[in-house]
Order: sequence, then structure tokens, then C-alpha cells
Amino acid sequence: MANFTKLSFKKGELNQKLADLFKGMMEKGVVDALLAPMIQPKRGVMLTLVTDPSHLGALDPFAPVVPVNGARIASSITAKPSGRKTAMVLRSCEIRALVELCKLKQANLDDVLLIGMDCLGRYENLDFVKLRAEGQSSEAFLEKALAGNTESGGCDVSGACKICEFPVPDNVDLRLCAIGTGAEAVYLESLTPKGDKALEAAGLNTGETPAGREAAVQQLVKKRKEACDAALAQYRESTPSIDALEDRVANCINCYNCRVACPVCYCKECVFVTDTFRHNGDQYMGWADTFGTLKMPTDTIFYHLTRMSHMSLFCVGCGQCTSACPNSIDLMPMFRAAAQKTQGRFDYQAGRSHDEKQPLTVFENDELVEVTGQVK
Amino acid sequence: MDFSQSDKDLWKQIYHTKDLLHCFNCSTCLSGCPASHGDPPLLVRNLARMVVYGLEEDLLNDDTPWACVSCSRCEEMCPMDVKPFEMILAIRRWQTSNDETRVPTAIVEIYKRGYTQSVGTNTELRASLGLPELQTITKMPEMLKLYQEMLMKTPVVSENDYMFNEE
Amino acid sequence: MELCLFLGCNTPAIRPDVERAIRATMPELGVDLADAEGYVCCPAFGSFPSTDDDSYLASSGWNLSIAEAKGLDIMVQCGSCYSSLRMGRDHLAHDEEKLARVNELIELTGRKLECKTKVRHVSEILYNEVGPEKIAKTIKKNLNGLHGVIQYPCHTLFPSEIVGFEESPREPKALRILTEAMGATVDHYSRELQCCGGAGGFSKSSPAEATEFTKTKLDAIIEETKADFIVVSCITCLMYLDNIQKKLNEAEGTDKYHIPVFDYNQLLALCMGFDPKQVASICTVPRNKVIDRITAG
Amino acid sequence: MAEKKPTGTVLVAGAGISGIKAAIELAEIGYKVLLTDASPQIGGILAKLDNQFPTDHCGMCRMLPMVGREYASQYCMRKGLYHENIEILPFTELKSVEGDAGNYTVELLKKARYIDTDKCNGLGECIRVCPVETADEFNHGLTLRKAVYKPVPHSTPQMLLIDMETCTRCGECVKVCPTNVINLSAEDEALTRQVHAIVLASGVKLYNLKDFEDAKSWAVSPDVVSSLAFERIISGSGTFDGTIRRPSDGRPAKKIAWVQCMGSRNRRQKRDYCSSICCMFALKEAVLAKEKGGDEVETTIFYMDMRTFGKDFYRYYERAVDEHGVKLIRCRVQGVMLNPDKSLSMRYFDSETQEFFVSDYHMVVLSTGQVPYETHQKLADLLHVDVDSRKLLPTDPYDKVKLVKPGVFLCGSLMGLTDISEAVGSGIAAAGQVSRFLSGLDVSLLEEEEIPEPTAKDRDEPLVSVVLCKCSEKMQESSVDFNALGAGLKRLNGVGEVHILDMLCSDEGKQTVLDLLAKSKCNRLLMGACHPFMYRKSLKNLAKKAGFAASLVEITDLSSIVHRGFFDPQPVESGKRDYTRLAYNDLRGHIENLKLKPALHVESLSINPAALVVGGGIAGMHAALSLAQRGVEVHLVEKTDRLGGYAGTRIEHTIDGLTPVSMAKDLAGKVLEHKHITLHKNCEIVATQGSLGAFETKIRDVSKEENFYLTHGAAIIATGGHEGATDEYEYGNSDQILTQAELKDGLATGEIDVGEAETIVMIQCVGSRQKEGREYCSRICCIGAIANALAIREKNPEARIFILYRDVMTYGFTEQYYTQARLAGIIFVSYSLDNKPKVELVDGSPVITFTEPVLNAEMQLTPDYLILSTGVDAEASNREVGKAFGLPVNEDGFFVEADSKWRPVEFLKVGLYVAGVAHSPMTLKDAILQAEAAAHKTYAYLSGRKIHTAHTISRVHDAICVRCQRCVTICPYGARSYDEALDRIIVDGATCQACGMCAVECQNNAAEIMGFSDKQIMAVIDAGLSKDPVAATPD
Repeated sequence: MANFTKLSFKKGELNQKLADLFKGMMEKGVVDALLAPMIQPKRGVMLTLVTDPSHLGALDPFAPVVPVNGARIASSITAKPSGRKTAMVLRSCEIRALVELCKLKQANLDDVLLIGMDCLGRYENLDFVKLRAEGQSSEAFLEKALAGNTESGGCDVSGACKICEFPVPDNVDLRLCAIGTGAEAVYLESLTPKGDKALEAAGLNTGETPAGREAAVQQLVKKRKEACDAALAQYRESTPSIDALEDRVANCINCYNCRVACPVCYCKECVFVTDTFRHNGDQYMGWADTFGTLKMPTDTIFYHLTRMSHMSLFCVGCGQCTSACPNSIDLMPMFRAAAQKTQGRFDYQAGRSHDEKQPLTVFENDELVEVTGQVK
Repeated sequence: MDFSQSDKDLWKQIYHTKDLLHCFNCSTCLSGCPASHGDPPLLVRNLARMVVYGLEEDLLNDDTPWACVSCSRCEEMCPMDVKPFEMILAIRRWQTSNDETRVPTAIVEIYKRGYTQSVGTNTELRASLGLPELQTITKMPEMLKLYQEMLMKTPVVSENDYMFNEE
Repeated sequence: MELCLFLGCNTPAIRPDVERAIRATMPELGVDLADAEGYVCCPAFGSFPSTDDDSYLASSGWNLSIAEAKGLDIMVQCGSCYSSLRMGRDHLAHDEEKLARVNELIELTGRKLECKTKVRHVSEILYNEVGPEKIAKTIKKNLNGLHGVIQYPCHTLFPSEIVGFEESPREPKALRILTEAMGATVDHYSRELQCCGGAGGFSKSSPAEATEFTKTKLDAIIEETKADFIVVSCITCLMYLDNIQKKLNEAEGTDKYHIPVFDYNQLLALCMGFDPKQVASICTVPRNKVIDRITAG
Repeated sequence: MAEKKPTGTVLVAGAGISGIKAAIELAEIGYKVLLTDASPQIGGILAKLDNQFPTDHCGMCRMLPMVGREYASQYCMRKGLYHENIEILPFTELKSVEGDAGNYTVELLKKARYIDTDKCNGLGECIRVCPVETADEFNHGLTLRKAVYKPVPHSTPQMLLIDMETCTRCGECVKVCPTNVINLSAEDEALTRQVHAIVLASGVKLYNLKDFEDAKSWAVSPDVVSSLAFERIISGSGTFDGTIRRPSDGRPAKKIAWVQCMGSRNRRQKRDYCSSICCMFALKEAVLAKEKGGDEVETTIFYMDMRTFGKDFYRYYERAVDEHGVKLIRCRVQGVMLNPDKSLSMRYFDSETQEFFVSDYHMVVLSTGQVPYETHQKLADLLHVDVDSRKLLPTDPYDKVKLVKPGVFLCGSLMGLTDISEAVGSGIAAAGQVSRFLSGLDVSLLEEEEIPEPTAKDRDEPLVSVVLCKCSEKMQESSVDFNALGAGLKRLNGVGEVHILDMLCSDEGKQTVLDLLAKSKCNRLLMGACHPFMYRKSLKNLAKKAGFAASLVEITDLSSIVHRGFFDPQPVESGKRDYTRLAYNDLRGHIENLKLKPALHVESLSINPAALVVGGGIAGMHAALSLAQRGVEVHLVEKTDRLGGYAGTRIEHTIDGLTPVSMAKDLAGKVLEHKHITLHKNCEIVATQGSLGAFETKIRDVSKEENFYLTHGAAIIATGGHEGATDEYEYGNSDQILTQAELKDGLATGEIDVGEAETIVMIQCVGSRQKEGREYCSRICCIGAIANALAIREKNPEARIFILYRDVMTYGFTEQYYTQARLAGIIFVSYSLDNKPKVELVDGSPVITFTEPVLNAEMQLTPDYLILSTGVDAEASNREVGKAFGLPVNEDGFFVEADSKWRPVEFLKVGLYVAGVAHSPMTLKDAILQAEAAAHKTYAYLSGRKIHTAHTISRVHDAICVRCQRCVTICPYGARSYDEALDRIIVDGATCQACGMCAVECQNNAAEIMGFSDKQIMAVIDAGLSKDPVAATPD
């Protein structure tokens, strides 16, 4: 049975309520630190690592923006563990990426109390800044989005969010529930013994289950899935050939921003910035000779295909690649469409479970036999 | 079947030979045996087992050894050289010596006239084919007598002499 | 050469035309035959061999000693007689005790057995002593254009170390070569080496099954070959294969089974020009067609 | 002047896999080997097998050396074998052997092939024009060949020969031969050689369908084939391109029967032995038939005992039956009848229903075995020895590979038909024995190859020298324009010079190249020549002499392109392919590759010349002594306080007259005395780290309760096993129910008195060969039970002794013990797994009821003793030892060798070996053989010769490695590990086989196979696609 704690708040006081919650947790020693979205002094909302609870006033977890996929941040903090108990408030796409990074030994959740939150989408960074400047609050967004409308002042949440089937995060210790919880209330749901212990230590009692939640979540997921199918179908139709694909990425300038933004592109230094792709003049001339012309910079489609072959098995569909592109190349559908096929091939879903082994790292008994002859 | 009831040394009475002990029940004898087509079938391999196990009663009541056509194909094919045809004859002998009803009537005929059937009496037919009269033992009473005298010294005739001395 | 002819019982009693054929053909080929006066049953496997060693081997000894007294080897046509005599001789030749006992038993005849006499089958004599070439040269008529199939007598094949004379008991060829020597085409068929089914107790204790067993053989001949006749060299095979065809036709209401059966020496006699009425007159399946072809040829 | 010692030379007569293995092992430690084979090819039976149990693939190449493999060349063994130290003489017969131990003179007769195979290009114009057609031996007469033919179609280079029996001497071949290598009047050549030791590996004559009387009941149709012929029928390179068709008319064979024991287990034909391998062979073929022919193929095996005795055999059998639906019928059939529709009828008896059935098959495969006596007699005559009482070559009672004649050894199927694993194992063991023998003689080793130091030139700007051989003038005319080619290549950036020569393979050719290269400023070399398989080594040596680093020399098969052009029937005018272009792009690829290639250098491994042997049983002691005799320091670690292991302390006598306990005492005495052996009793393995040449093992002395460390270069695991435990059949509830070992002990001590016993029953396979049990055959229990039964019989001739068995596993020549037991009146009754005997205790005594299978009747026995054969269990400590060494242990608790067929005593991790029951249950002789083999594999690395890693191994680019460790997980050889202290991925250069899995897996190219960078590969692809004119105007 799920353990829910109801957190009721007065209109306009959601953030305060949550700040109190985490403050209590830190003061009671449930965690030593908190990583969560906070309002920055000048503009915007960013993930912020807090060790002094007195600063929690700026907390704003439901702010509809994700400037950086938090999995990358979590990886930085935990890859070489600090030994400090840390609560992390992250969204589904961040958590799913984090699960993959754990498997790749790039993150470690031993010291982490992972708190996932329901997500109704994020705006592109500049849109969010604009909307904030116009006075939109997280609470107002939540209310409107729960009613089914995310469009606001000519801006809408990102394309990736519109087709995301995972508004509710899994593989977390605690879950901040906002969907189907009724007005002026969110719930904190515990999903693991670690979560139970944290609730208990924080002195929170478990109570009733939010009645309308299950149906509301299901309905939302269904809507998103339909949108996803339609979007991917539209993508596949519009990109039927390698030429069409080439056309799609024609404006690529090899800035590699998409690679930096991608939460599962976990390499320290990409092969594309190594000697392998640093060619000599006669190499360029040779290529030019073969076709008479050579578009510069070279290796752009090759770069995207390579990245796709490397990452599509782990892609969680967060859409940061699209957001990062200075030339507005919509990479997200490309990756999601490929991921759907490649992950499907192995009956794998990035971020679904800590226990599923990543494809191509495990061999069936009889596969290795062909290499070595050994029978296990 | 309880083995404590079976006679472990029966095989020595019936077919006391190393050849029998070589048998490993491979079934080769069965597959080409003409009499294995009979009802009941002659199952040489099974008989060998019964002898080895000492299943006296079952063996005594088994008619199938008499269905053997004596073709000796089993002897040729047996990979262990059990000499199954010899075994069949041995079982018949053991049955005969333990059960007088098993004594073949043919031997009474042979005792009486030297042959299982009347040989040399078809003189007319033979003559028509240009064949000479045949000097059969039937036609040589003194010789036949000697033959009978000789047979009388053999176990089957001496032990069952009443069958031969009716007249 | 001269051999002591052991006729057994069926040949002189039921199929004397075969005896006639043997007596007619062998001397022509240089094999003179002496009679075994006072011979007794071989003995048949169902008789003394099935009761005790003494009576079995004494009878064998009785017969062998007749030929031995003449200083001749024995020639047999009947498969059972051949096998019984040869096995009996084999026992005696390899067991001094048994030989002594037999000599004790046959002493009253005044004969003594040393097992010098060999037991030979007529087909072996024809194959090894006479040879196909001589047969081909001797015959006046031939079987050209006729197809024959062979029924090898099991008793001349198994167990090969005691009764055999073929190079391979699994691939016998003597009768085929001998038949071909007279100009016939010999057809192979799948069940060539299957027993005729006629010997021993099988056909008496399981008549229906035994008939079915032989039927499979005849069916194979009919379906797989162009056989005009079956060649045998054993009286049991001859009588059984000849007689069963009528039974089968009656049982099935057909005339499907009508392949004439000949003893090899009968065909030989016909090719040598002997009177068919004397050498090949007794049969169930009519032989006219084949005989007419031979005599006409 | 001191006289130079002669080079240790060994004749290996027979080039099947056991002979090849022995030859390679000897060559690798520096001896000169003459490898002969009477047939025109090498490879023996295995050349014909495409698929081997249990993987159903080939894997022959795995018998090649694993470390520094470039020095033996690593390539497909089905194509051929090349080794510097091995002189291969196919088609050569051993005619005589004279002399004494260590000094043999052998006369050989090298038969004429009529074709100079060194110069033949193997393209087979001669075959095309030859008018003769005759049955092809390779495909068992299922196909036809010409009088001039390729004895093995897939060997490289093609070793053609002319069969003079069928040749009509028409001379057509001589006319068309482009290289003029056919000499129809060539003659056999007699050779006389001095050798120090001899390994006989000729195999034995095999039963065939032509020469044997008992086969005639079967050989009634071309669709009745031997199991080897069937192997050709299903082979992809065989008669029907791998589809299963019957030979008579080529129609699909959907119903196939296998008939076991063809020619074997036949007292009547004087062949009372089992041929050992046929059961697995038939199972494998039946499975393959299903796999290749589809599910509708019905496969039936007629058998007597399914002898699935080896490691993993039983599981294969289970899969064959349960998963593939192979049908098994326990009935030996007399023969087969050919029906008019060409189908084959077999009549068999089903004991369960006591009914006869007649089944028709499309094909019948006869599992034909060995006919050994003739071969053994012939070899015995040659060696001037007498065959033993078994009519076989007389061998040492304990050492299967050691002949009583000193300096002569045997391996492979001369020991009785062997499967691949035994053949390979015996080849290594024979090499080990030879090496031990030669170590006592005054002979030298061949000099080790000098590995040149890296030079500054290697790091200069890449400059490629191109040397091309025109091969034969006759050919290049019509295909490749060498002038244009040379001019084109010379123009390329980074090409320093282009030389076009003729007959590079000739001595003059070589000298010319040497002279040219001596003047060269280039630091990279590309040679375009022919037969790279054959000439690679000599051309590489040439390059070395000229001062080029080995990794910067490429040799490419230019001749194939030239030849393809020559034989392309298409005339130039109708668009014949541009072969000059083809050659240009190919060579250009190599040039681009060379330009980007770094100079790679091998690493000379530092080897600690000490060995660790784990386990002081007979196998362990034997291995330790074998090494110590050759001067290797050995640490022998035994967990108990005494030597001998299970067999050496429990088994006084074996049925074949061996006395393990006294033998173990003898070995223990030698171990204790030997100056090179240090014994560590009461010691357990705790942990090990390191790699070949440098292991460090932490050991716990249990009695002293302290730990210590041993450093060693290699280790042998010989942890043994013991009798299995059971609680089946009321064991433990009656003192009349004992295990075989308890009976043996009781009989020896007199505690068990069988003198008065009336009935004794033994049950075999207790807890064995079943799921949820020992899912394997323990191999020794049937023979053990027979030995005990015979011992009882000796004490009590009147007792009735029954052995209830599933399959009597008296494989090979041990069949004689089964026969002996039956003759002693011991009654064998089979039972099936789904109808096991039932044991009840009545008044404390066992009563056994079972279904008698022959009569299909319920039977009951009330024995005085019930003896249970409980099989062999692995040592429980195997798991800890395995963990300590990082070695795999299978679900049964036995160690998993590197390759069940080709590397039977090795682990994938180089430097670690396994011997004896630690590997799987086996007989004492087999354990000793394995110990010898494991010791030799160890010795090969510890002998003091330099051990180099290969040029081409995998490496890690630390700067871009993210330590995700996927490569560690994926490496099939365990060559990669993550060192926590260093926070780095470490590659064990000796173990890495450059398979490339890590490079494929690594997302970021941090794992790379040296010399195979992406940059190189991409450059080669670019070159292959280049379209620029080869040369506009030739110079």
C-alpha cells in the first residue's frame, strides 16, 4: 500500500509549504542537503544545492522550467560520493536519465533521498523568463496545466513535454504528487523503505490516498501517448530517407551543444573533439576530389548518427537537445523515434528500472560461445 | 516376479555355455527372425533372459521355441555370438526332458521307419519319372532294427520307451 | 568326382522329379552320385536335435558313417538335411567326447566315424566344383530372355562358419551366377534374403502369420521384378513357395500369385534337354510357360 | 672449439588434430618438429567436420597459441597450418624407425604429388581441363573429382595433387598450367631424418561400409551412409550446400535414422570394444539435421547404451531429446531393407509394448567406429615392439601417451577413438612427455626470434615504400597495368617510392628487394604479393632485415586481383572490370592505413618462473613433478594434512590393475624429496591477483591460522572431487544399504562379509544424470561397480549380483570389463529415469521392485546388500578457489575450461590451467593425462623463453575513458579489469586476444585495438571508394 501524506496549502503558499517541509527534514537530520529548483536572485529558476535550511525561502520546485537536465547535476555531485545525505527533487525525465547514469557508474544514489515530482511540462528557458516577468507563478501554471492548458502568452511547454508519457516519476523514494490531488493540496507519497523512514523521521503521518489521482494520471498519460504516437508518425513521414535526415540537420554547425545538454551523453570528452576527427588537408582534398565539392564543416550528419547510435538506447526523451540547438534543429523527435525502435528491439526502456541491464553489455550464454568456445 | 523364487542355476541345466552369458539384450536376434512374426511371437532375446533369470515355470510353459524355423539367421547376426539357435534347441531339450508331452511325435515316426514320413513307397511315381527303387532303411528290416536298438540307448527313447514299444 | 547323395525324405517321397533332375544333371557335369543305402532322417531339427544330444548325434553319425565307409563326401539338396548334417558333423568334429559316444552308439553297425566325410550342398558343388562356365558350355538350351529371382536357402548361409560357402552370407551370389550361366536375367528384390517361411514350427503354430510373412516376399517379387520364375535349391523352399501361392489365391480370390518355382537342378535338366515330364512335372503353380519357352528355345 | 649441440628434433607422425596440437606445443617451446601425414592433406577427420559438439560450430583455430599469437600466425586452421619451427610433410609415410632412445633414424617416403605446390597458384585451370572423373575421398564418394584435385576444398593455399591411379596422362593439365608446375613424371622421394623423439598420432583405421562383412546387411543403398559421410552431406561446403538430401536421387531426406555400434561392440566379429565417440556424434548429427532441415525432419537413433559420459555430454543429450525431439530407440537392428521407392525399412522391437514396428527412412546413418588392431600391429612392427595383451601398442600403465619404448609417445585416436577434447589434451600431454624426455638429453633449442628495438625512424613523418610483385608475366598482360598502377601510387601523398618486381618469392627476388630497401628512406612498407598465408612470415622477415618495424609492414594479396583479371572471361571491349583500378584502390587503402598506423611494439613479459599447483591429489602431484623435473619451482598447496586426494587415499585397486593408493604414496615420496617442490599442507587459497608471469596469491595456513603470499608465473587447479552423497533409496536407514566406496572399503577391511550373501543389488546413476541432481555422468561408477561386483564374485561365486543401470558407460576398451562381468554371471538390468527402481525397507532390510525391461515385467529382489553408485561430486571448495582466481565454476561445481573442445586444460585467463576431477569426473588415467597437459601448458610459459604480448592488443585512452566499466563486463577473456586504487581500466596484455568486443562496445573509442583506429578504418574506406584517375600519363 502506498503511503501518502497530504500537504494542504493556502492559495499562493505552495512554495512556502514545501520549504517548510524540507526545512523540517534538514533540521531533523533526515537529510544534510537538498538539491531542488530555486528562484535565482536576478532571474530564472535553477537547481540549487542547499546545505543551510535558512535559505529555503527561494524554493520553487514546480516552476515549469528545466534549464539543465538534473541528472547531469546529480551525476556531478554523486559520481564520487560526498558521504552527505542529500535529498534531490527532480522530474521524471531527470530521474530516468539518472537511472541510466547509475548503470554507467556515473552516479551513485546510496546517499540520496530521491524525491520525484509530478511534471506537467517545462517552457523553454527564455519563454519561462518572459512569463515570469509577466507575473506567472508556478502555482498558477500548475492550476492551469492540470486543467489541460499549458499555453500562456503565446508560449507553450516544450515539444518533448507534450509527448512525454511519464508525467509521474518512478524509481524514487518519495513522490511529490500534484496530479489528481484536488485544489490546494499536494501529496507526498513514499515508495520505498528509505522513503518511509524519511517520512517517519520528518514526523509526517500517513493519511488518506488522493481519490482522483489514479484516474487523472491515467487520463493524462493516455493523452500524452496519443500525442507521442502522432508526433512520431508525423516525424517518420516527414523524414523517410537519409536525404531527408540530412536536410533536417543541414544547419548543424558542429557546436555540439546538443551533446552537452544531453543528460545521457556521459562521455568526458567526445570522440568528435579528438584526433579521430581532426583531419589533414589532403584528406579534405581527397573527399572533395571524389564528389567535386565538400560541404564544411564536415561530419555533421555523421556526428548526429554516431550520437544516435551511442545514445538512442539510453535516450529518455527530455528534449534538451532541441532546446540547446542555436539553429533550432528539432533533434528530439529524431532521437525519440530512433530510441523507440532500438530500445524496443531489446525490450528495454531507458530509466524504467535499476535492475534491467543495458543492452549490449550483457551476453546470453550462447552468444559468447561463438567468440571463445567456452560453455558456461 | 520375485527373484528369490527363481532358480539362479537354471541356465546351467539348460544352456550351460559362456556364449549365453555374453548376451547383452541388444535385440539383434529379434529384428530379422521369421518366427518373430508369429502369434505368439518367438522372442529369442526374451527367452535368453528367462534362462538367465531362471524363470523355470514360464519357460516350461513356453511354446515359442518350437516355432523356430531353424534358419539360424540369429546366429549369424548376433554380435555377442550367443548362438541363439543352439539355445533354442537347448530349451527344447530341457523342456522335453522335463515334460514328456513335449516329446515330438516325429521321433516316433523316425524310430519306426527311419524317417518322418514314408520314403520310397511311391514306387510307381518314381518309376514313371525313371527313378530307381530307393534303398531306404524301411526296406532294410535288419538295419532298421539296429537303428532302433541304437536309439534305445539314447535318453529320449529309453526314458520314454513306452511311446516306441506300443506294438 | 563322386559324391554320396543324401536325399532326405521330402524329395524322394513328395518331389521325386527333383531327385530325377539331380540324378540326371550331375553326372553330365562330371559329378557321379552314389546312393546312401540305409540312411535315416538327417535328423530334422524338430526331432532328435530337440530332445537330446545322443539321439541327435547318433543319427548324424549313422548317416555320416555310411558315406565315410564309401570314402565319399555327402551331397545334399534339402536345406534342413544339409544344415542338420553339417551342424551334427561340426559338433562331432570338435568334441572328442561326443564323437566317442557316437561311435559307441553306432558300433552295432560295424561302422566307425572319424568325421572325414564332408557335407556339401548341391549348389556349392555346382558353384565351386562344376562352375558356371562348364554349365554354360554343357547346356543345350537356355533361359535367354527369361527373368528369374532367387530364393537362397537360409540353411546354406547361416551360421556361415558352420554351413556357409558363400563369400558373404549377407550377399550370397552362387545361385544368381549359376542361374545367369544358363542365360536368365536375375532380378534383385528387397526381400531376397527373407526366409521362405516354410521350415520349422512357424507355419504350423502361426499359419496365418506365416502365410502373411511369405506373402510379403511374393508381393515384393511381383512388384519389384519381372520374374518369370523363382529359383530355389532347397526342397522346403520349393514346396512351400509353390504350394502357398494357390492358398493365397484362394484366400484372396485372385490369381495374382502364379510364379512357377523350380529347383535349380530342374532348370538345369530342362536346359540340358531332359524330358520335362520326368524332371519338372510335380508342381502346384503351372510351369508350362517357362518350360515351353525353354524347350522351344 | 666446442661442438654445437644438436637441435632437439621430434617427429610427429600424423597430422590430425592431436598430432597438430603436439607439434604446435613442441614448436612453441623451441623444438624442431617434423609433422608428417600419410594423406595428401593435414587436419585429419576434423577437416571434414563443419560443426562440432557442443557449440555446433567449428573452433579449430582455438588450439593455436594464445599469447604472442602473431608468431604462430592466427588464422583458420581448416585452411592450413604455418609455423616457423614445424616442417610439414603431407603425403609422407613413415617407412622405418631404427635406433634407440633419444637417437632415432626414421625413413620417410614423400609421395609424388606431380604438382609443385610451392609455385602452384591454386586456381585450378588444370582441374577444369582434366577429363577424368572419379569418386571424391573428401566427400566419401558422394561427389566426383578429377584426377587432378584439391584433397581438401577449403585449404589455403590449395595443395593440389594428381591421382596417378586414375590419371590418363593426356597432358591437358600441363598445357594449360600458367605457372608450369606440373610434372607428370615426378617420383616419390625417400627421406632419412635423425630425430630425438617420436610422437605417433596417426589415428586408427576406421570402420567402413566396404571392407567389413557385417556392414553388408546395411550397404544396400547409397542412402545408407557412414556418420562421417553424413557430415559431408550436411556441410555447407559438402555435397548439397548444407541441405539434407539423400545421395541416391538428391531428394530431401526428412526421416533419418542413426544406427549405433556399427562395427563395434561385436564379439562375433572380434571387435568387443566401444568406439566411444559415436553416441555424441549421432546426437550432434541428429540435432544438426533438425536445425538445418527444419522441425519436420524426424530423427531417430537406434542404440544400446547412450554413452554420454563426457563433460556436458548429458546436458547435450537432454537438449537433443527434450528440445530438438530426437527420438531414441533402444534396439539393435539386424539390417535395412531397400524398398522400391528407395526408402529404407527397418524392423525393430519396442520392449515397452513388446511389439514390433517397421519404419521407413529416407536415409540411414551408420555410426561407424574404429578398427584399431591393424594400425597398432603395423606401428608395433615399425617400432620393433610387441603389441600388448589387448593387441594394442604397449603403453605405460598410468600414462596413456607414453609407450614402453623410451622416447616414443602416442596421442589421439591411437588411444582408442577420442573426441576433440581428448585428442587435443593428449596432444599436449604427449608434447609434455616429449619435453620431459628431451630435457634429459643433450640437445638445444631453436634460437628465439630477436624482437628489434623501436627506432627513431618509426616516429618520423610517415613515408611508404611500395613493393609490388608482378607474379607471372603471363598473367599480368591481360589484367593489371602495372606501369599505370606504379605511376598512380607514386603520385600519392606519403608514398616515397614504388618498386615493381617479378618473382618476389624467389631467392633472387628477395635479394633484389633487400638491396632496394637498404637504400630506402621510407619508414613504412607495403608489399603486394601472392599467397599471403604462405609468404607473410618470410616477407615480414625480409622487411625486418631491411630495418622496418613489424607493425609498419603490410602485405597484401595482390595476386588474387591479378588472377581474377586473368581468368575473367569477359573481353575488355564488352566492359570487363577495370582490374588496375581495383588493385589501385586496394593498395591505396593499405597505404592510407600505413600512413596513419602507429609503430606498435610488443612487450616482453616479465615471467616469474615458479608455478602454483592447487591440490595435492594424484593429478596435482603429477603436474608438480612434471614441472619440477624440467626445473620449474613449484608450490604445491594442499588443503588437508596429507597428499593423495580422493583416489590416492581411498582406492587401492582399479579394475585395470592400477593401484592408486600405492601410486600416490610413491608420488608423495617424490614430491617431498624434490628440490624444486615446496609443499604447503593445511593451506587454503584466499585470493589472487596479477596476470600471466606475475601472479600473487594469498594463502591461509589453517593449522597455523596465518596468511602468507606466494608469487608465481602460472597456476594449475587440481582440486579433485569425491564420492557423491545421497538420501535416495533409503540410504542411511539400513546398514545393508551402502555406497560403492563404503562397499569397497568394507570389502578391503573385511568389515563387510559377502561370503554368505545370496543376492547383492547395485543401483547405478543414483542422483546422477537427472535434472535437480548431478546433471552429468560421473564416468567412473559403471566401471567401479563392475570392479566391486567382480571382487564380490571372487569371494562368493554363488551370490547373485544384479546391477540396475541406465546406460552402461564402459566406453572405449573398457567395454571388455562389461563383457567380463557378464561372463562372471553378473546380471545387468536397465531401468529408465521415469521408472526408477523402488526400495522399501521390510523389517529393516531393503526390498527392491523394478520393471524388468526385456520381459516388461514387475520384478522383486530382496538382497543382502544394496549398493548405490552415487557418482562424483565436485569439491565444495571449488567455488572459493574459483572466486579467488576469478575462474568460472559451472552449476555442478566443476571448473569451466576455456573451450570444452579445443582448450581442455586452459582457462580463458592466460596462465591458469585445470587438471583432473576439478575439470569433470574422470578416470585416473585421464586425470594423469590432463595433469601432464596442464603442466606442459604451464611449462611453455615458465621455461625461460621470452614471452611477448602481441602487437595488436586492446588499450585504454585514459583521458577519454569515463570508467563506466562496460568493457570489463563485456570482455569474454577477462582481460580487462577496473583498478579502484588507480581509478583506471587495466588491460592484461597476455590475456587480451584483440577480439574487439571492447572497442565495439565503448561509446567513445576509449577502448581501441591498437593499429585498428577508427581513423585508419575510415581512411581505408575512403581509399576504396576513390574515383580519381589511376594515372593519367604513366611515367
